[in-house]
Amino acid sequence: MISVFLETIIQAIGVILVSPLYSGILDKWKANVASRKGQSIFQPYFDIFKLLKKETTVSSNASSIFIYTPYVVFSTYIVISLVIPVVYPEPILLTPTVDFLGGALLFSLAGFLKIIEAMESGSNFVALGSARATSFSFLGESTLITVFFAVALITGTNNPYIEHEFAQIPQYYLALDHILATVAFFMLWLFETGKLPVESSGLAELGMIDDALIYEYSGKPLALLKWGGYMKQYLLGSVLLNVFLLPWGMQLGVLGAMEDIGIMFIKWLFLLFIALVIDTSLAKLRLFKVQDFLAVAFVLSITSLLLSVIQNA
Amino acid sequence: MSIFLSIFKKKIGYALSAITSIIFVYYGITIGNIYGYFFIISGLVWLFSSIFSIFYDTYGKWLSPLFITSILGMAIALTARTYIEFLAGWEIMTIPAYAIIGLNRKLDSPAFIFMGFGELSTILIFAGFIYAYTTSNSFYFTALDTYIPLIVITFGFMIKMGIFPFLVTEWLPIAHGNSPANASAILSATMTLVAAYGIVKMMLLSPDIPILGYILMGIGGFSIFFGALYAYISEHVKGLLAFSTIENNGAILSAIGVYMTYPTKTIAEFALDVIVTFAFAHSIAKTGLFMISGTVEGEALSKLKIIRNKLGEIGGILLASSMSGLLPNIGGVATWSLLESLFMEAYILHSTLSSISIITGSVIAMGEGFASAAMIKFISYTQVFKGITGKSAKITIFSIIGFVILILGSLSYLLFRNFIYGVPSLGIPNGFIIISEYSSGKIFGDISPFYVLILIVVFSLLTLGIFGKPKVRKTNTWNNGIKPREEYTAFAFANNIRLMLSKLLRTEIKGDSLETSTDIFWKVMYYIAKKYVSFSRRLARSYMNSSISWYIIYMILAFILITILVVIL
Amino acid sequence: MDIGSWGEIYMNWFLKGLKKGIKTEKFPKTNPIDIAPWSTELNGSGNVNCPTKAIDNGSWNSERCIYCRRCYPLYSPTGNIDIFKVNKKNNIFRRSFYVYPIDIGTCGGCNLELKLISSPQYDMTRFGIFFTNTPRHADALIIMGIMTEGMKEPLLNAYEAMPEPKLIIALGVCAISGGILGTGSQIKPDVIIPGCPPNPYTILKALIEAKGDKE
Amino acid sequence: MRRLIGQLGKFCLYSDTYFEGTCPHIENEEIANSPYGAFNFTYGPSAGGLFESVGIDINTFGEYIRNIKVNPNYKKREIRILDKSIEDAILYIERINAAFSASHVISFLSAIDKISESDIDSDVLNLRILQIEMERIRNNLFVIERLVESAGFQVPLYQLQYLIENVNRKIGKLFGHRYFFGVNSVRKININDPKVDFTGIEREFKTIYEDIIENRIFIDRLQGNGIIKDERSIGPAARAAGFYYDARIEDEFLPYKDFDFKISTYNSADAFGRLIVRSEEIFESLRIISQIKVKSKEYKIKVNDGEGIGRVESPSGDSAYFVKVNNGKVVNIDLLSPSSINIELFSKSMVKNIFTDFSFNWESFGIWISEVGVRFI
Repeated sequence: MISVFLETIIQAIGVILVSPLYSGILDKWKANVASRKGQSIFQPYFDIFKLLKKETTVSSNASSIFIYTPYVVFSTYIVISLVIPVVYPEPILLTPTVDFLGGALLFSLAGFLKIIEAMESGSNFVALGSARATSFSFLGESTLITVFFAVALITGTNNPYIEHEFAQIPQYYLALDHILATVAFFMLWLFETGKLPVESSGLAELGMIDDALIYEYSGKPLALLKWGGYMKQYLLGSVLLNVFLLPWGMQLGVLGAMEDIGIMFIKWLFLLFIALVIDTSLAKLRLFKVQDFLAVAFVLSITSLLLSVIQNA
Repeated sequence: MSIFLSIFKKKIGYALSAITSIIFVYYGITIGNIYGYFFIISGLVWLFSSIFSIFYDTYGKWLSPLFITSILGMAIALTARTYIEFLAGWEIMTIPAYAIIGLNRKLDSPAFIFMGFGELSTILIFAGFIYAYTTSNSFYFTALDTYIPLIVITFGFMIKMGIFPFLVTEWLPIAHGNSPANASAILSATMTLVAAYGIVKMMLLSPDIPILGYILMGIGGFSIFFGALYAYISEHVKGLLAFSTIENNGAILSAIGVYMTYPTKTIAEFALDVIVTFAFAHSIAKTGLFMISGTVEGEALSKLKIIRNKLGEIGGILLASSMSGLLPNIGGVATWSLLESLFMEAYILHSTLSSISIITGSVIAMGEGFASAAMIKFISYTQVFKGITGKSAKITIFSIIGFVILILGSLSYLLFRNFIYGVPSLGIPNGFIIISEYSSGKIFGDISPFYVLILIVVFSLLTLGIFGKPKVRKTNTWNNGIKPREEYTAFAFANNIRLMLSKLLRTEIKGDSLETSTDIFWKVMYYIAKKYVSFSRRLARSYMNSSISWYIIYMILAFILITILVVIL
Repeated sequence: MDIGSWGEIYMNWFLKGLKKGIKTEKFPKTNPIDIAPWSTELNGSGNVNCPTKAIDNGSWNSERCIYCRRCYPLYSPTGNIDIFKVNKKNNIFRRSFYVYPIDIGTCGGCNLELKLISSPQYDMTRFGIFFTNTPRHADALIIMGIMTEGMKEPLLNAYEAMPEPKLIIALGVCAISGGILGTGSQIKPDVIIPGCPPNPYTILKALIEAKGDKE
Repeated sequence: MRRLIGQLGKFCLYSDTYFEGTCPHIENEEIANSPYGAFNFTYGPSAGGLFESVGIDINTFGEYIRNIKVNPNYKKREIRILDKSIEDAILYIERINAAFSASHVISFLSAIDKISESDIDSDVLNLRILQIEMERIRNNLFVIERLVESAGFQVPLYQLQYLIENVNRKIGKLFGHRYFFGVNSVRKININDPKVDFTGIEREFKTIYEDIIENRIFIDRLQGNGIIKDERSIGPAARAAGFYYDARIEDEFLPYKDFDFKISTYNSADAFGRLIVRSEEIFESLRIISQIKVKSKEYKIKVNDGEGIGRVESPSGDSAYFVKVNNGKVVNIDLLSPSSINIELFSKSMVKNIFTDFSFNWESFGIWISEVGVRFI
């Protein structure tokens, strides 16, 4: 009981504290490839700490919903961090709160809240970005759901931890349906975390999608939203790694849990490297091409679903 | 008798109907079987909408008696023991509805469209009952040994629910769009509910018929997709909600489909609970949303006059999030359980048949995406995004419903009586988890709405405790240094989809307007038939640089083919 | 846009980037490399007729000088870039400093020079300095150009929209004194960076000091 | 072949002459009514995506641009230049737009030269050409950098910034100032360090250029974006549409004919075409520069009274000055800036595109608000 408690703490804290680091590393690498020395890999932390010290200016249109929803969004990501194998490979406390599909719905919840709260600022630029985010959600959310079911249909359970074990079996890992699902999920990850070729955070307002949702925020709420964003990237990325891409090598026990943070770090360097190559090699797609990009991911995931039932029929 | 009273004094009439509704709810609780749930749901809806009407009704003396008569009719239909009682109630429910829509006439068509389809459905239902009578020689609802009546009646009810292929985009939105908000609420929330109730009742009395199940499943799936899509691009404050009703009815229908296919006893039972959960989620949240549409001034989303306040926003957000199928609201539980049941079926069949439920599930997943989008649009442009702050009793009522929806999420355990579970070792005691299993003991997935709610609350408070409140200063919205001349319109908010899905929606940009075709569905079907031969080649060529509609058409096609395949075999 | 051809075409920017290597200079540890003389400190003696009164009885006032070279050869550039003044610094921003530039009537020169501090040679990001596109995220407001009628309201709005604590930086003589063209900004700056336009080296060093780095 | 350039004060300026009176306006179908759902999206004046302060009003259904209005007057500056001596006037002209400073000063000076008795030999004129061409290189690089930045195209973005900074340093080394401030006067052209070589630039830019136009996603953002084929257009916009318009071959005052270079044109008339033309021009300008011997030289201008017009090909098209001098002082001055014409072309070409195309099209014209929002008093 005590050990499971500790493992829970390690996983939750691990997610919250480590997640910004990976964005920092990716930015640093990107800067280096762009022949710059680049910022510190701890820059995300510096930004967050500074923002926590700053005042919050709020548009006169907004109410306290605008100010406090970021806290809810942040905590939603904490909940998710308890239910999917993002650090520790065995179920931990409260893991049964939701299954994989439930997790997907929680991601949608966070996204929904982010958009609604941002809309309260009454800014046209926010509306512009929200409109884009919502227009793509029908492909984004559905792909997330179908991808999660892709593994569920093979393992016969929607329990992410069992799926994680299952993925380690070679003949399953190399099966076509699993590969398709993996590709689909990777494309989705690029979209959900605002990476090229879908999005890149520049200064041009008319190109914003996710950046628009934090456009009106400042101070603590902004810090929480940014941090939440890092957690989202970490959570989705870790699922991608542990259930699809590199399910191996996770350790058990309290000490194991500690090691797992390190093991995850190594896995992440691998994922970040792929992201680096893509982010430094591609340009941003035209807005309406983004849906084609997502549609490909969606069709891939459905194909994987169909394959998984038909080939094992 | 409240009817007659209401003719003279409408407020009293509404008050009485509210009281009777409470009694009806109590009655439903005492029954305690699946039908009981339907009583509770409709009772609650009537209760809320009656109370709302007290503050809302400004439509002269006729609205309230008609409103109450319609409720009476539904009550009769729901409690009917014989076909005749049912039909009587059905008509008593329907006829005042024509009148209401007629009274509030902006165009002549809505009332007649509504009547026309109403009658068509009645005829089908009537025919079904006649056949049932000839086989069982009893006017009472009794077990049947043929499924013909079920099929006929199902389609009869489906018309009432506005389900594809009965002109997915035509009558329900227009009809409801042009009736007063309180009437729209009972029409949209309970009248369609009665229809669902009818199907369920006949289904339980009839022998299994998997083929019909698969067909309903698919039809439901596409109703969800197109209902949600058209809801998103709809500009009519009530029309949007009506479309979303189609979407929800589609969900209920595909749950019914899952039950009819009867993959395993466990899944079937689970599906039955899904139906009820969805009915709850839809009817009550939809009532609240229609009330919101009753609090705003005007009908075109882009040109509304709005009074907003914090309470209203919170209530609205809760309602909207439930309608978008998000936890911890009951809507989330409903969506979760529907998808689980579909994919459990896919897993258990593990054959080409599975592809039906897989495609349906995927289409539903997309539909849910549109549903969120539609709801974000609706709530943004009726409460959150603009408007002047102020107080209003009407706002208070729907925000209460919002909280009801939230609570219902954590009460949804009661709806899944046979699927309650717990993992004490991981900190969740027995009774706090809803599981989905495909045969007893074989757990597929699980969810704990109560824990989701509590955890989010607790962690939010923790976060607040750790990071503390922000130091706030009010300023103008930052709009590049000046005041924007105009606000971002609701029309523009959904315009990406009009442009992205231009093939599917037939978007035409004219000099002084941008139009989308409303009865696209037939066009699309025709389009598919024409294009199918050269389809695969086209798909390959237009893989990355063509419009999205190809992928949707692809899924529709795949689905239809498989359905036909199954029906033939 | 067929996926097949992505590989060979798109890897190469990544590889090019690696091949190019890191071009960032050691500044401010090392001295500036070939810097345009007429954006640095002037030194000399004697009275000249200076169109902006930057040279008044023998002393050179950086806050007015537009480097017109009328005073040459009596006065000539020394190559010293430290001509900025930091009246107020805030070390909350030591590791994270987001600046929002606002143009209230420039000739475009200050805009260009400011942008160039993000170029690989200078790379402001290694000091945690970034540009942002909304005052809500900004720690400093960089004001450039002479005060024009149309930009008064936007300037005040931007100032209002910024959360405390915040710094106001005047970039270029126009914003400081109005230079030769007009009058300076209506908001009192905490940091002034003279020059017409200021050299990227000067700008970068001034920002580093403004955010409270210990040199 | 005569072409209309634009309104210069009270004159309508043509490639080879000018008449008193107003030019025919560039027709741009006005959409007055705002149908249901459409609204005016206000962008600017102060935005991260806009390099200078400019107000942009987009009438839209959402994403789809029905009509667009550019308001350059937020940062409108009043230049107190009248009744100043030529020597002082130059200080103001330099600061109308730093990016095109050389073009402005030199077109102003050539107007002065036309009404003066001056002994200006070809070396001086060549040095003026040198300035304009360096300016062209720097500015075209900058335009391309902005395009690449809009596409979030990290590596080439910073490699271009690196290149721009290098060019700036070379200019600064040669003339003592990175934007040619205080370089030109009525007596001499100030040279700081005559031996600066521009070899290297060409090789470095070539590798970047060849690879960005290989990138399918990137060129997809530019092709078909902002198509404008209008014989009223000028500069790269005109040449990208296949028009052979260039003040360097039309205006005889600067001896471009002594140099071997070609006017680069393209026929797609879209943002991509403008990218190609500007890139090719960089190579041509480098060729011109390589043919120039830098040697500082004094010269003498005796300013007479009278009026004259000077015109040069600035990086974004014709830039012309009308100057009236009375006993050594500027009594009347008018400016025809390339950006004022490009803004009209831009507004026309932006219609029927979507929001995310905006920055690509806007940057491809190389518009500078500072040279439009000026009033001489």
